[in-house]
Amino acid sequence: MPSFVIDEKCDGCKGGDKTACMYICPNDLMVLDVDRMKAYNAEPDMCWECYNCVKICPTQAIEVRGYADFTPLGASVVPMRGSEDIMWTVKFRGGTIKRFKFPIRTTPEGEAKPDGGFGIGPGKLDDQLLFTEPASLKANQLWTLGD
Amino acid sequence: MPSFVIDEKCDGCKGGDKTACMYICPNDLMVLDVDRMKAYNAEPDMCWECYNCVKICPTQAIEVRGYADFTPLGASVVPMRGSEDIMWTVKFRGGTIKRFKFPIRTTPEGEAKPDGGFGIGPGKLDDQLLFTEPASLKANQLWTLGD
Amino acid sequence: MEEFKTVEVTTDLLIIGPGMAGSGACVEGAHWAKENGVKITVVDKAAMERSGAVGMGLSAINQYQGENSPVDYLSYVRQDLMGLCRDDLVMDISRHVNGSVHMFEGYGLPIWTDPDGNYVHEGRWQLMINGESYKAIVAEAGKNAVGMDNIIERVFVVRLLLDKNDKNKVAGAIGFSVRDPEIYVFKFKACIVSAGGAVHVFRPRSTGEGLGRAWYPPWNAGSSSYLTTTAGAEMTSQEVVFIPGRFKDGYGPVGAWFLLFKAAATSATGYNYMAEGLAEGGELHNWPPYGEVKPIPTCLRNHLMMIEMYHKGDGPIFIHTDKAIAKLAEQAPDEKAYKKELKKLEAEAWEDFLDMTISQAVLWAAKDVFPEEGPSEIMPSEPYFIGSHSGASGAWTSGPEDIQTGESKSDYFWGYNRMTTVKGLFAAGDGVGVSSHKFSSGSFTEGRIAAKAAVKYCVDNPELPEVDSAEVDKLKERIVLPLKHYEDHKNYTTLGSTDKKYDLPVEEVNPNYITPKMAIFRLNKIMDEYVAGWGSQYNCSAITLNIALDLIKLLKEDLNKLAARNLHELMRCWENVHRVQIAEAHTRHKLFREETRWPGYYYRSDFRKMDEEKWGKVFVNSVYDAEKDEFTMLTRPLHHLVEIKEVVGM
Amino acid sequence: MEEFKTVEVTTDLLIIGPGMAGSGACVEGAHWAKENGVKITVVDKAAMERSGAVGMGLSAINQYQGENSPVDYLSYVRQDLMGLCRDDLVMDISRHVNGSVHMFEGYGLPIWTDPDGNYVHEGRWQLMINGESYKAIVAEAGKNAVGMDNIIERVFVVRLLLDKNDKNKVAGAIGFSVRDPEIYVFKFKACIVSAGGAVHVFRPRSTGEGLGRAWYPPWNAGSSSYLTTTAGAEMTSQEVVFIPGRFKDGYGPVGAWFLLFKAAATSATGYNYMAEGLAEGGELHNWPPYGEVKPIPTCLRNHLMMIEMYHKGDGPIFIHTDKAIAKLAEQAPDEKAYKKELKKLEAEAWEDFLDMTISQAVLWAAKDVFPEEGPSEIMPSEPYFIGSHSGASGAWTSGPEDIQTGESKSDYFWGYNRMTTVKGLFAAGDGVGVSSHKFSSGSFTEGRIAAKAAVKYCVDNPELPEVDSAEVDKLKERIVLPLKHYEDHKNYTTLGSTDKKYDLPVEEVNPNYITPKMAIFRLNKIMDEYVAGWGSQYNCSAITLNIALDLIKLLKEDLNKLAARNLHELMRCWENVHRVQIAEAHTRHKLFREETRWPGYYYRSDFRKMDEEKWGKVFVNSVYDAEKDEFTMLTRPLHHLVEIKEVVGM
Ligand SMILES: Cc1cc2c(cc1C)N(S(=O)(=O)O)[C@@H]1C(=O)NC(=O)N=C1N2C[C@H](O)[C@H](O)[C@H](O)COP(=O)(O)OP(=O)(O)OC[C@H]1O[C@@H](n2cnc3c(N)ncnc32)[C@H](O)[C@@H]1O
Ligand SMILES: Cc1cc2c(cc1C)N(S(=O)(=O)O)[C@@H]1C(=O)NC(=O)N=C1N2C[C@H](O)[C@H](O)[C@H](O)COP(=O)(O)OP(=O)(O)OC[C@H]1O[C@@H](n2cnc3c(N)ncnc32)[C@H](O)[C@@H]1O
Ligand SMILES: Nc1ncnc2c1ncn2[C@@H]1O[C@H](COP(=O)(O)O)[C@@H](O)[C@H]1O
Ligand SMILES: Nc1ncnc2c1ncn2[C@@H]1O[C@H](COP(=O)(O)O)[C@@H](O)[C@H]1O
Ligand SMILES: Nc1ncnc2c1ncn2[C@@H]1O[C@H](COP(=O)(O)O)[C@@H](O)[C@H]1O
Ligand code: SF4
Ligand code: SF4
Ligand code: SF4
Ligand code: SF4
Ligand code: NA
Repeated sequence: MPSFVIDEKCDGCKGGDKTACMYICPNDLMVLDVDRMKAYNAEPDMCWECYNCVKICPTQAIEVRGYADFTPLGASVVPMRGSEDIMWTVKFRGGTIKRFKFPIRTTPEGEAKPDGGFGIGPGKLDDQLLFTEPASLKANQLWTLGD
Repeated sequence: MPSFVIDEKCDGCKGGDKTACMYICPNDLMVLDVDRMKAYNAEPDMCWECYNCVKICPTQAIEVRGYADFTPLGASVVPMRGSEDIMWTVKFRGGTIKRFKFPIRTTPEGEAKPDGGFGIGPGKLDDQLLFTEPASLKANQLWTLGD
Repeated sequence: MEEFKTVEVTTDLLIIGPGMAGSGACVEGAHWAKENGVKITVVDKAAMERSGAVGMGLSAINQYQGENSPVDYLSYVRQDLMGLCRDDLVMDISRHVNGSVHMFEGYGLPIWTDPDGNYVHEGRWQLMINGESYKAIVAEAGKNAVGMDNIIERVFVVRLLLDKNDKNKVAGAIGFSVRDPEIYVFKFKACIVSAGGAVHVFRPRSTGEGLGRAWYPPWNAGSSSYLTTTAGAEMTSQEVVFIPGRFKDGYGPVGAWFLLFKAAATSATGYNYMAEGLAEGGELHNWPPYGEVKPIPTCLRNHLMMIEMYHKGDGPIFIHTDKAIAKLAEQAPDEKAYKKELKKLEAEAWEDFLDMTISQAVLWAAKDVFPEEGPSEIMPSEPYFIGSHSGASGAWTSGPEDIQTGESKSDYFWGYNRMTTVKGLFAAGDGVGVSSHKFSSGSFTEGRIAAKAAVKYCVDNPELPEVDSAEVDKLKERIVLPLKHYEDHKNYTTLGSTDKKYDLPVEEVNPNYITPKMAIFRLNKIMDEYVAGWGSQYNCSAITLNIALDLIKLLKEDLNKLAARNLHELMRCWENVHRVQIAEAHTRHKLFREETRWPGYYYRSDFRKMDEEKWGKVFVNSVYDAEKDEFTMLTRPLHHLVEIKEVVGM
Repeated sequence: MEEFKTVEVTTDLLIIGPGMAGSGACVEGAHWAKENGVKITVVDKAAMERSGAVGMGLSAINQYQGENSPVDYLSYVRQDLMGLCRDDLVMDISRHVNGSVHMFEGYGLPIWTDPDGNYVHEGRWQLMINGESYKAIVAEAGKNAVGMDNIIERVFVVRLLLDKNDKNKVAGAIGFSVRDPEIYVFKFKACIVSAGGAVHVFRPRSTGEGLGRAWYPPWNAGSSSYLTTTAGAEMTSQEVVFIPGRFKDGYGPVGAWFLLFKAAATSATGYNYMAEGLAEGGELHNWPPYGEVKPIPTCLRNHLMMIEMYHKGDGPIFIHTDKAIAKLAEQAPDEKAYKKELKKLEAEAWEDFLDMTISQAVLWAAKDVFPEEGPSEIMPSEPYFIGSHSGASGAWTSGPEDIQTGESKSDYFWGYNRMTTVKGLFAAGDGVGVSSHKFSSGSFTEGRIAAKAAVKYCVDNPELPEVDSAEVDKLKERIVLPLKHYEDHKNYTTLGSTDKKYDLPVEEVNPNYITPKMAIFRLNKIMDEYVAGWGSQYNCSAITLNIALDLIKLLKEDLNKLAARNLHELMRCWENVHRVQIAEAHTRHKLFREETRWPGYYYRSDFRKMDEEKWGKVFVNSVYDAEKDEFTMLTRPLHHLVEIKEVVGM
């Protein structure tokens, strides 16, 4: 199912004013219990198992247990996301373990240039060219009706 | 939906060791919050809307609001159960009010005699006659194959 | 986890589940017990006053013979079940049932009478009652018979115990209190299992707060079937569920509307599918001989609805309450009488719901529905297990000695009426299979029959069997496992570790356990999707049933990881264990019977027709070996004790 | 209830929803804005880094033209939508999309390449990517373009505001923070609505904890449609939902399996329904011309599945992953290469899910499924609204000026590309109708197109419109009503009156209000049962649709009684208001179009066939009058800008 927080591992993001899991969850599910400085998933049945909270947690305190209303117990799928790759450990119910590693990006974090490296083209506000075109098209010109 | 308890009206059955609503609910849903001496329905989605808690509550503290996942808001069906009759007040969403009164029993509470007034018949442990038969059948004898 | 104390109860005869059948067992059993020095104890998971299916009340007594003969009743039941019922059991109840109904009247139940003092019939077999207090009144008679000292309430019976020296003999039962940390160990000579049928095995149509609103009450969780099955008793017809057509969403009953008010139902565009189905060349003639005469069997009434809804796409089905009322009122001689009659009919219509399905009245009020002004929708429900109504699942029991032929006797009679194939283990009501259409009054009657026979058994077998104490110790531990499992693991995740003001059933996420609520969802989804629930339009095949069995196997393993946060949830855990058992049995029965006999209850899409040749003369039975967790499937022959010349229906 | 503070934000161009389209709008808009002294502000209900449909990642870019011409792409889209798409919009995206994809690569997105350095195609139009961070990377470019100072996260936009002096011109937007008690009032010249599609309008197949697991993410609640509709913009094709066939329960995508791995799907007993459907005399020939050539339109692929499941009862549908993998690996020259290939294929198979539907990987692991060893089930999902994929719902917008014929121009062009019929109100991605199959890359591209046009609009219309402050005050009050309503009434019942340690979303029973969770269940049930959800096998008719409209009317009244216990639930309340609006529009569109054009998406059981004559050349559009709460239905003509000689499909 949904994500859950391992009590022992969560440090409430050290009391910063916004925790990583609350920051990232696209569905606003993670809540910090400020008395205990522990996070929890406050609405598990609206969890998409997108793993964003899992991937971002600095203490690896979040895991996912497949939706209990149709997923048998006992398996786990755990990511470890670095700056270039992600490594997945898939533990099957029956005990089999598989690992997979995939690249995630080819540029350093934060460095995506809006023009994608194609620079600014000759377009005008009145014409049909987008600002990186035609370079970004890797074509000489933009198609139009009749071409 | 399910039954709910009106805060102002519930007196926790005056602190008796078992409340009327807890006693009667066939699905064991009603719970007493002993700090506040107020009852509540702890598992509304397993409520059958059988109205037993509603009928038994000495302070008329319990009502039912039709299951919100498919019942439009605004109507109510409220019983008042006496020793012989029950009076129902049906309030429609649109405001119409209807009242219905039906008998509930013809004997005083507690006085149902197991033999139903038919006395003990001639049956033996070995035969097919039940203990009030044949009198309770209002027939002379019990049917058997070939009759 | 709190320490559990053990309460030992030694008795002669234990009545498990004092609903309608159990109350009948109390009334009848107490008499013979007293005469024969036998001690009776009663145990109920709830408060007997309002426990069981009749807890809300009922607006009709569905089985009353009146002047009809048991053969007439048999003609009706056999037809309704597409040929498959036990003639001995059906006629046995039929011959006694008038007496029970007359006793109800004596207890104080108001039965409608006409100006001449005759009972008002809903249909040929049904009587109209003011039934708000039906269960309370009948339970009162039962309580007065056995005495409150012998009645234990709020104890959930988990399992039966077998004789240490004879594994085919019952010796006890084990359960727990849902109020205090107490395990109950019952020791006895005989017991009657009358713990009702099962609901929430299949996915209900609602999803939110309304999950508890099924036609059948959420508190009957298949305990009759579980208790007898796991004791090794042979079970019958676990494939024959009941699917009532009901007023949509509220599950309001239709009996009074069809029989008393004579309402017609049509498809959305007005096709009178029942009349047309019966007419020459109509669909019902594809199901001979059962479909060809009135009353249309319950499953075939559903089948006709389903054709309109699923094949023709002409849903929803409307029941024309407005026209029915208008037609009845029209018969009034003048305007004043007409108005009076209209008022009376309106009150009767509302009482029908207020007496037994108040939710439907709430829904009418909430949608500003006035039955005299327009039609309502009806809908087939999800499948239920209720052997006492128009389903047939339950234990395979001995019948009465006198209602047998030479042939039937060796198959249907083994000494004690309503005893299962396990010695000392009796069943009644929803607990007994293939003796359907007993309803509330017949169930009460069957409880009486069983109780008399059980007392005789106690007299014949005076020695108290020995329960296996090692087995008891193992079960004690197993029973509280969900509480322990929760305590052991709850601190692993953040949510379970915090005391909450209210011990609310909020779903927790913990990889170490499954909550009872999630377990029931898991079961419901499997059954709905692969075992012919409404979500698959009641279709299944060998392929889907086998997938279901695979998934049920995984679920059963995971039931060992159920978690309970309190005694209430412990009950929910065990209810679900009970449900899963009947779910598996049901799936295996459906798989075994390679035909479609009850269209409208379920369709085998790989065997779309009734196969009279191969399956028309046999019951599908099963025996479960609890130690090996294995089912053995078998068939038992159908014997006709009388020849039916004409169906006497409605 | 806490006091709410008002935050006023004045800008020139507001981008509402920086998902794929919104990120494209940021990248493109920032350039033209800077050049023209226009200020851009961005608002997101979540954190832009992972917001929207691509938040989990994707494993493919589904629109890349490569060397193909826009006419080729049009041939594919027109066919897939059973004839009905806007040629101008489709070809407009198509001509720009390569550039966007190349920019993604520049941002750092790993696109698979073969040993020669060429992109690895999944199918003709699709590229394989390592897409775990797809959204994060694209969002980063967007953020870098507009600057974090101009991006407001965790503000849910509730509604647009119109110009006080011109009700056909947008002037602002209002929303609230889900973190602090703040109402946001935006004032601007133009906005781009790119707030995604809608899920949980229809009942999902799961019931418990898994409710959030739909193919489409639970956080996209129909805001695009709501915002444009309630501003008075003309909407198109709200009847054309998207129903993806997906791996059962986990909703794992099938694209890579069908196109890259070339897996076959069959019915339970092995019938290859796609091949047979295409073969001479097959079912697909009942849907000419669209069904007759490859690629089989998405709805017709569903339709063929549904025939097997619902009509033949030969479900479930299996996708033969094992055979597909074996066949590919077999091509290896030797044993060693075979093993290596097998390992590679296995990793690719898992990555497909791990990149975008991790739940399906979890489910495989939990059921010990190894795709190389056996088949898996696939299933049609519940209906979604996603104009960017294979559905077509969205706003009716102006197209580009240059891709028009003389005839089309008067109907499809009004000055600013992707501007709706309301001045200053632009849309993109899922927000725009009948320009389907743009997917992630096309949505980004469309965001760029819209942003450039919107900046031009700001330049051409330099005066800031005036919002109606009375209207703003009214809306401020209305927005927080659910919190107030809760506070006003919570003490009436016992549960709401107690402070709980955790402010958990436990369902309360209170007759004065409805929680957002119950509201969504109520909507889901209506839509499923009457508007052709999976529970009614995707069937509806005028009768059922009209019942739905009656029930939606009651629901809309009850939305005034929504209760929120905190800001998070306040968002849930408004999401549901958004969902109900699209639900009603959808129902009205279905009712209006009296034919079955997209079998497999939905069936009008009262009009079972496609009606080319009457409906083959028109879009169904609607305009909503928010003041009167009234819809006006209309049609708009289909213009073909080019003649398609051959469908260039896959
Ligand atoms: C639910 C329902 C049922 C009916 C109807 C409408 C509705 C909405 N209709 S209409 O369809 O036509 O509308 C009927 C009607 O009008 N007339 C009629 O005669 N019968 C109707 N039924 C059928 C009868 O109710 C039914 O035939 C009988 O009740 C069957 O009697 P019985 O077999 O005894 O079951 P029970 O439910 O009454 O009692 C069960 C008992 O077991 C207890 N129990 C269960 N599990 C236990 C456990 N593990 N441990 C301990 N105790 C444990 C229960 O608490 C209860 O005491
Ligand atoms: C869910 C999903 C989608 C896809 C796929 C698999 C899955 C599992 N597949 S496969 O099918 O083939 O498997 C794809 C694939 O592999 N390749 C591909 O190119 N596209 C796929 N899609 C489709 C694309 O994702 C889709 O076309 C685009 O994302 C559409 O872009 P856009 O129209 O911009 O929507 P968005 O969801 O990205 O962004 C919405 C934004 O709006 C915000 N928002 C929403 N409401 C708001 C409100 N009221 N106030 C403020 N903000 C508010 C959101 O936070 C977000 O920022
Ligand atoms: N995802 C959520 N689910 C349930 N409650 C939430 C959620 N997010 C925030 N809350 C609650 O909303 C209230 C205000 O939240 P905040 O202002 O974010 O601290 C607090 O009581 C939180 O517990
Ligand atoms: N249309 C019908 N035809 C014959 N019997 C019916 C019909 N509807 C209900 N009954 C019978 O009426 C009683 C109550 O029905 P129900 O309300 O469906 O449980 C049962 O005995 C049913 O078999
Ligand atoms: N069987 C198929 N035939 C043709 N195209 C398909 C097929 N399955 C998926 N696609 C396409 O592959 C892409 C991803 O599909 P999906 O995973 O279904 O969203 C989309 O462009 C689909 O239209
Ligand atoms: S991100 Fe991890 S450490 Fe931080 S609050 Fe969430 S669970 Fe705790
Ligand atoms: S898995 Fe995704 S949806 Fe679920 S709590 Fe984490 S971030 Fe939110
Ligand atoms: S019966 Fe009534 S007064 Fe007694 S505890 Fe329950 S709600 Fe309160
Ligand atoms: S209405 Fe019935 S089921 Fe619901 S709480 Fe009251 S007694 Fe229990
Ligand atoms: Na990938």
